[in-house]
Amino acid sequence: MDVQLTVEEETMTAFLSGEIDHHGAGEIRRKIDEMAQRVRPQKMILDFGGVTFMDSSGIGLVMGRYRLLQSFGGALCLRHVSSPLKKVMRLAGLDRIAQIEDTRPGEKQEGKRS
Amino acid sequence: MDVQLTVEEETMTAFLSGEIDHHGAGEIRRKIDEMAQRVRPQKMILDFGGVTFMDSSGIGLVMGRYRLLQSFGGALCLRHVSSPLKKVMRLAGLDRIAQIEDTRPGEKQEGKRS
Amino acid sequence: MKAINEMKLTVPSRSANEGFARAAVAAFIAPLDPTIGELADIKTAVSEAVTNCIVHAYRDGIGVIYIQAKILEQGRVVIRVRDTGCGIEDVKKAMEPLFTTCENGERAGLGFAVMESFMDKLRVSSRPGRGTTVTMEKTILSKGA
Amino acid sequence: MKAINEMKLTVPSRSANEGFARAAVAAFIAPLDPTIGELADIKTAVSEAVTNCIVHAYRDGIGVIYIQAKILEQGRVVIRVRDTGCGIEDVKKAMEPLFTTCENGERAGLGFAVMESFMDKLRVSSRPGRGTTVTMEKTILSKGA
Ligand SMILES: Nc1ncnc2c1ncn2[C@@H]1O[C@H](COP(=O)(O)OP(=O)(O)O)[C@@H](O)[C@H]1O
Ligand SMILES: Nc1ncnc2c1ncn2[C@@H]1O[C@H](COP(=O)(O)OP(=O)(O)O)[C@@H](O)[C@H]1O
Repeated sequence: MDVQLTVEEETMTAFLSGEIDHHGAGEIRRKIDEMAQRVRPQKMILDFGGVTFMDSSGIGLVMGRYRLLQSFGGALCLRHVSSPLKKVMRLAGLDRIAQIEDTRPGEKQEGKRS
Repeated sequence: MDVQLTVEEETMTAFLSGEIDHHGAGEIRRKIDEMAQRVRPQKMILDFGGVTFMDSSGIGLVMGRYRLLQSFGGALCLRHVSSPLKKVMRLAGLDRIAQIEDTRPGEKQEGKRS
Repeated sequence: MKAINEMKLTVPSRSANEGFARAAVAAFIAPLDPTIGELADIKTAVSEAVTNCIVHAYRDGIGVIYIQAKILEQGRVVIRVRDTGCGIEDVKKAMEPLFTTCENGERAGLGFAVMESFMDKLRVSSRPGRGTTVTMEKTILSKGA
Repeated sequence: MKAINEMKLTVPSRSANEGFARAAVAAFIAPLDPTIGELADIKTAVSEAVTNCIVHAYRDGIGVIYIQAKILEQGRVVIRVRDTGCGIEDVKKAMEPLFTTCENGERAGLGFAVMESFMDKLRVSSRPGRGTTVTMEKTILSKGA
């Protein structure tokens, strides 16, 4: 797994790729936080477009970034979340703390779970 | 692994796909031989374009078909053989009993081993 | 019930083996031709169970993780992940969603919740100081059905 | 030499496990980032060794195949495939290219030749009636090098 970071005005985007598990999550966290603490973005987008697998370590990753952003008043947005990833995220109620923006190209937009 | 068979005039073509190993080779052999014994083609093309793996069971497959074709005077031709497959075939000297026609699209044509 | 196929896999509790374990289980059940969703469910559940061995059971060192998978009739898959690590004092409590003994705030306490909701059955047995065994079951629905 | 990582895998000698065994070994060595050629070499060698257990060692029934893989320093991969089947009377002769005891003409007698030429090292030890152990080694060259 890997992460590419960009910052544009007040928005920081982390393009995640590969398999997100406990093995790789620590490194990703460090990279994101190091940058986020420097730029203190108003908005952080976690882009899951290149992510092929995610377990609950990914939930820890999202929750931790959510808390960090809250600490300086930023908002978290999750983008390009495939169906299997969405299933993991919903279990944790991540759809309640962060905006899940859209689906991967070619995938049907699903309604929110009632 | 799977095989699709076509016959056009004197030529029979077997489009092989998937992984060729001992597990799947028996079924492929039966399918090819059943057809070959009926049509007795002048030429048989084994097309490896869809083959992602092959071990020495594939050599047995080629040698057996070579002997069958010999028995009624036909020629054997191997097509779309990727580099890793060619490595296995060369070990067995298959390039001496059958014509290896061309490589997969996008792959460099290799010279014959001297 | 007689297994159609089975495998036993042992690996040391290094985090690199999280990915290996789920890839191996995925390769093992491939002949059942699972859907992408079924495959993701099983890989995720295996990843949770194996990660727990690494993060919790053997938190102070490297131990051995025993993984067993069986394919039974009608697409039933049974997966067992066993460790001989620290064990769990109160299994019922450990299985509650959001419960975690991890203090750095990066574990969500949802490992068991994922296993429970992504698999058809989950059974956890543990003895403090002796280790933990997680047994999970899921039926891969035949695509023809 | 201390292993950086290792795995032990046991499967029954069903032919469906030829594909599983090589996929598992491939997943295990994936962190070494092998080239397509290196990966194909190792998968092919594993496939030969496992097929021999199925076709020869346990020709009259189903037995257990023991596969062990280790990653050592500097990309060295050691793979051992062991059976407790019929064993080989004359290992030297068995290893000669084109030698086969298979009578239906569909085995090429090249299993050992493939293992020998696709891997850096091959060692075969066998006791008639007790079983056979094949140990193979190959170094995955670092792409940076
Ligand atoms: N194999 C295990 N060995 C010891 N303790 C475990 C094991 N698996 C789980 N636990 C305990 O159960 C708790 C809950 O586990 P889980 O639901 O997977 O959440 P998490 O891994 O995020 O903490 C863990 O925090 C740990 O205390
Ligand atoms: N694991 C084994 N147990 C018993 N006999 C074996 C084993 N592996 C190989 N052999 C013997 O060695 C011979 C040569 O093996 P090999 O080179 O792999 O060719 P093939 O499998 O095509 O016969 C086999 O025909 C068999 O007699």
